[in-house]
Amino acid sequence: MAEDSQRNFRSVYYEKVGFRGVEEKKSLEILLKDDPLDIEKLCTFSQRFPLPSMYRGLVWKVILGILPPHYESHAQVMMYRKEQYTDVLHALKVIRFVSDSTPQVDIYLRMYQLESGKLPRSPSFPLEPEDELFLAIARAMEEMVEDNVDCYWLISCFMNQLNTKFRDSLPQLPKAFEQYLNLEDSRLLNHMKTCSAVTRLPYDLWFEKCFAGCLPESSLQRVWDKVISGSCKILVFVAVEILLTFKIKIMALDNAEKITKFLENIPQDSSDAIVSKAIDLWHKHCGTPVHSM
Amino acid sequence: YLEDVKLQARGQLQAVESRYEAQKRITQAFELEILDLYGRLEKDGLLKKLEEKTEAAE
Amino acid sequence: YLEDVKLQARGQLQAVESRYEAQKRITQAFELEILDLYGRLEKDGLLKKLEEKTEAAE
Repeated sequence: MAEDSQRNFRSVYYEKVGFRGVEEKKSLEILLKDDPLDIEKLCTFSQRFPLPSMYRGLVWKVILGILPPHYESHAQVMMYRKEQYTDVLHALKVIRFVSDSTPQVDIYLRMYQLESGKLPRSPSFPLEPEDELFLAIARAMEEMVEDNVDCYWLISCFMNQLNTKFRDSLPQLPKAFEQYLNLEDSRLLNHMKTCSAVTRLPYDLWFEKCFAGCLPESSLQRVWDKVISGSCKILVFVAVEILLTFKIKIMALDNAEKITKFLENIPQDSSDAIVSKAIDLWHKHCGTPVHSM
Repeated sequence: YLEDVKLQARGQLQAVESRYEAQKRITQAFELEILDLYGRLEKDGLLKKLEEKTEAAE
Repeated sequence: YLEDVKLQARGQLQAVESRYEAQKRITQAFELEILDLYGRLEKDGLLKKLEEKTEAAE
């Protein structure tokens, strides 16, 4: 009993001085001791708490199905993944789609195109909008993940998740954005309506690229924790928080073009706070996922 | 426990299948490339013959 | 029964593995073909350039 209150006291203490992460890291470590891993619990954890960066790679790979739940199979499966990567990369070199001087993100794009049967007839053909989307996400992921094989698999599975699981919900997000902004700050929404800016906001950057190229990677990965573990709705609240954060600036802009341009290049220094507030706002409106640990 | 073994097997199988599917895509891409290269070779050959003809005619 | 399931899983895994190996051999054969075709195209291109040069020199 005494030990218990001691523990609780320490938790509160950590929380106050910003060490809440210690407790969270411990509970994630308990989850990671499960063998086979419980993917559902890992998803719930990532919905609720920030992932400690040392475990982020593992958790993402397990949730996205790059690694199976059984630890015993990890080495074997990773070997298959690596072989597949090598096979596809080599093939692209044979047909001269990539060379030693091709930038890494372009290599990832060609690999993804080949694997999905969408490789164009010639590397000189202009890129499609969906390719630009891929490149934005690949560039961001490249900043987060060091190993090329891991990085390719994460990009490719993340893209597949956007194209399948979230295919129907992503187009609904602009409407939800308008709805929540109205709840949080109707004056700001009205100002943007007056400027006819609401339909011209950078929705593709926010909801298709999932803020890749908009937020710095250190903040972005905390948003992607939520997206990867199953919620694309978090994107709406990041967008709302961006507007609330730069409200004064936006209220001073009087036309849609200026507002859009500003939002496409927001200052990076407040992004960590924006993401934290967005996650709180998301929990406030959508509830905290049930913690089934 | 039986379900566990099945689940583990499925995890491995999924990775091997994906590697196989990629290899199939590679074969398809190579096939297209071969057709394309033959096309270019034939065009080159045809052009050469045409040039020879026009030269002879001159 | 458990052994049975394990055996079955191994059998499935091996089946996909061997399909992969077969596909890979096809890919390798195609790769040689592609290298050969590129070689021929480049030789043609080179010959053409050489001819142009000698013509210009004449």
